[in-house]
Amino acid sequence: MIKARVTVTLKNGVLDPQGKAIEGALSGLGFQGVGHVRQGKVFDIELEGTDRNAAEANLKDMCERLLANTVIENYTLALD
Amino acid sequence: MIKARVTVTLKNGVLDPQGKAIEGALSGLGFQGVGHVRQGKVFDIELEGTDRNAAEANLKDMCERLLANTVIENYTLALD
Amino acid sequence: MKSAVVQLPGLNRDRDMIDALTKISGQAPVTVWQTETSIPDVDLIVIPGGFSYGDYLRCGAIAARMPVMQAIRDKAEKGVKVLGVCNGFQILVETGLLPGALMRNTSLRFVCKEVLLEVVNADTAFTRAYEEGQVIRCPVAHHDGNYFVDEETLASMQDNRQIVFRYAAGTNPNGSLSDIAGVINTAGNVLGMMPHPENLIEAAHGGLDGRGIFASALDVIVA
Amino acid sequence: MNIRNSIEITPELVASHGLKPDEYQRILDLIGREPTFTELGIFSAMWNEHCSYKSSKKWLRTLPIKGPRVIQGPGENAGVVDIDDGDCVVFKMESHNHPSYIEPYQGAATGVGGILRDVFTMGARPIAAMNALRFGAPDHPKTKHLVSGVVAGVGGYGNSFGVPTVGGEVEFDERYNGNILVNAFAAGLAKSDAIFYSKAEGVGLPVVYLGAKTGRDGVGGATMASAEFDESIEEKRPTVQVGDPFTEKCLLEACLELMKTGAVIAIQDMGAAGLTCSAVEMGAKGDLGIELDLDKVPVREERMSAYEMMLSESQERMLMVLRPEKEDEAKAIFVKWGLDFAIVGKTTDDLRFRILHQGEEVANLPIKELGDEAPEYDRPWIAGNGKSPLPASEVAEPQDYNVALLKLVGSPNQASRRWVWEQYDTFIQGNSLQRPGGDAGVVRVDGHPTKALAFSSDVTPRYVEADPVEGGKQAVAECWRNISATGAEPLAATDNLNFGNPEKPEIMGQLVGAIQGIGEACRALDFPIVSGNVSLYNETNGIAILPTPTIAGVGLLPDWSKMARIGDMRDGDVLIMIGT
Ligand SMILES: Nc1ncnc2c1ncn2[C@@H]1O[C@H](COP(=O)(O)OP(=O)(O)O)[C@@H](O)[C@H]1O
Repeated sequence: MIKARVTVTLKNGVLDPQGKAIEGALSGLGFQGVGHVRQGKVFDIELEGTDRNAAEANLKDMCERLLANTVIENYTLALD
Repeated sequence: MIKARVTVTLKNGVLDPQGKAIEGALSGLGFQGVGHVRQGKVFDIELEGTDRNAAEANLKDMCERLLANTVIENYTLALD
Repeated sequence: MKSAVVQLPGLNRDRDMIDALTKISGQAPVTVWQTETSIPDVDLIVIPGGFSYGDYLRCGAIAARMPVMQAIRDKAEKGVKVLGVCNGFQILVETGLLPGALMRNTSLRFVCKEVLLEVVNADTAFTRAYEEGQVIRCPVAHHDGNYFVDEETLASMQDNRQIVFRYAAGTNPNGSLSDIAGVINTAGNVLGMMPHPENLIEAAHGGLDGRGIFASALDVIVA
Repeated sequence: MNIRNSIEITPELVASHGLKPDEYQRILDLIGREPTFTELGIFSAMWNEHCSYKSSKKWLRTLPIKGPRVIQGPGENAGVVDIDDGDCVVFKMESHNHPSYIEPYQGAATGVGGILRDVFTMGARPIAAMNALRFGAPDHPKTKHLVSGVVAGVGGYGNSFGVPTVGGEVEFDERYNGNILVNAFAAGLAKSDAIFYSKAEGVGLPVVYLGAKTGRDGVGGATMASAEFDESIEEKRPTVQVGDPFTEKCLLEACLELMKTGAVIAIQDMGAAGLTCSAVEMGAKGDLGIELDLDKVPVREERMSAYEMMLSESQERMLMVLRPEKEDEAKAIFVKWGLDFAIVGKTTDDLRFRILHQGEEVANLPIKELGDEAPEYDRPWIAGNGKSPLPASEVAEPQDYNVALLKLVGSPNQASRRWVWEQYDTFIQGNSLQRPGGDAGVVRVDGHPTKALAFSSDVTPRYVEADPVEGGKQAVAECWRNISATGAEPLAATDNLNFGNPEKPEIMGQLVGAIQGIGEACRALDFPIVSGNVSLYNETNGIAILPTPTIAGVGLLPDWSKMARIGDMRDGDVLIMIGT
């Protein structure tokens, strides 16, 4: 079995209301020197099989078709 | 400036409705051999200064106090 | 009896709640803004529903860390009644005043409909107007009402009769563990619930089933 | 990316701004020189179909817009109708079709956000929303994704903002495969003597920027909304606008608080081509010039050019002319709600629209002409060769009526829409007397013991295609009937005219015919049109959508205890059919 982590983040320039709210909350809690915060998602996925190339191609396909909204998001893959 | 990535994931044993839904959706799209999927969050945070130890302590504090709900979530830190 | 309604940016059922409290007790609640660090002397503090701070990060997470919540915690420790509805419940859970966590609905969708609630414990300051086992109607409207708690805590909550409302008759709208819709703290003065009793308190709402909660908490005789 | 103002103006650049050669010539004649790059962007925003209504204006003028209850007809952010006792209802409908096709969740969400802003800019607190949605065939590969995204987006924004969604439509037809329709309606309640308008008054007064910061969101969006799609749209993806309902809710509360202080002379929301359209409109309506200093504009991104700032469609922003002595009080309200408040310019007496950026004047244009001199077309049109009626003799009798009935009620266009409206908050505000599922949504007028308002949105596009005039009439009549079926008196309506490419005479014929039919029906029923929106060029690869002139109407129930509703029927009740 292959374990993979897909990380999906917002493209530059796309408004991130969540990140903005967290910046505000962190400074409200007294944390100093916090610059931009951007929020994204991770998916930890288990895949049957051992062929890492196939897994990677498969994961890419999953990202394009479901996991990432490529209009506004980028994604990266990491295999265990 | 230090760039950090905080990753927050659900603890084992906590039901993950989003992960479950994604499993279903992936198999609905015809992807085979997909086992468990768990969804989490990432936060990309910019911090002023250069002291990595201080930054790490600071980030840990942010996680405990805001970014993670330690009732159901774990977190990990990675500094650039 | 006097009441207070907490107003945080992004809450949006504060006006509904103020209206309900006014209509039921005949007295308008005082309002408390996010930055206030002390709360006037009241018998009941209500945190209404909505999307405080956008519910970004996690529902209620940012609200739970605002100064006003410390003031509420102090009051709660002194025995003042605190009611959190919907986002208010999520906030109470995030502050740790109530156990558990409220996660995304299993449908992953916002759900707005009327459900049935079983009054599991009618022996609380918020449910005295009802009978034990009574089933009442109540609207729900939320995206994250899927209550979760670990088994050990659940067992002790059961022992302490902390589960106050359950979704009845197969109406669980969100996948909540054990059909839990509302829970109370061990001291019995802090109640959190996902459904919106404030939207079912007058003829125009098509029913009065929600009145009992406010009537109990405000010591008003229910009509 | 950093777009300079000194970019050379080539015919290609002009064309890519959606301006035809004769339109560009008109610009040259008007200003007597070549425009700067920023100026070209400003013209393209002001003169595109979406902002200028250049293909439809001639026909829209024929609609009935007056009535004893009409306080404000088309031409403002929303229409205003008197509902007695010093109360009025403020409402409008607006499309977000193209953005929703590209990014369904955010497109639909920002559509809802935009219409809510239109309503509260006028001083009204939103009390009801509707959404009229049209998607492609249920089995088309894109439909599922589009439906779930759009419905989640409508709900995501409206639920968080806190307005009950009380009605709408959802329909499927393959003709929407490449162009879905997302029409959002909102209504709000205000006092008739406390309505706010966009017309600036007074020279040398501060122009204030309110709300969220400006980013590069949707730069060029308004131009896109007026262009036909082709296959390459997926590549051209502009920066998508992301909605922030939390900021909008804060903006609502801050604006209503601000309006009570008497600080507001004029206010306008920033919608399509935000800063440009809002500033020009405020100045031109008030016969004043406007000078903006872009260095004062709160920005979210670095190194934004004047062009980008003037065309940005970042959401949750407003522009206001302020009574200077109220500055501190006004600012305190916005600070309290965590919003930006920045004086970014002033009104002038020279009727010029002047933009300063980093010490340079990047635009200097005649403000009235930007709006008034926009091209207007009398496009050629032909009355459609509508479909002939289908004689009953040509339709085979069903073999089994039970099977036929089940098939009918189970078909995608007839089945229950509960799965949609259960994702919308329909209880919030505690005034919903009839939630979706009946003929019209009914909402109690807050603070009044007996009054309520009814809302319905309707159109049957295949009728409009078969006969645009009759189809237009039918849409109005259905809306009227749905409202009156609750016992309400229909007061006024708003329309959202969704059509294909008006440069094609047969499409233009549909538009002309539908407007004619709507006008006739509205005159006959004393049901004036007080606001509206036109969405043209809904075509992909030459295939146009079904002509879809959505009509949304508002009615008044003096006493809601006498309201009628569907349901509540008992065994043995008598069913009566009335009408023809
Ligand atoms: N997108 C939607 N949002 C909210 N309510 C909707 C939506 N679509 C349909 N509805 C509601 O579902 C019911 C049935 O819709 P429809 O078939 O269009 O009604 P009718 O033909 O009777 O006007 C109506 O009450 C309508 O308001």
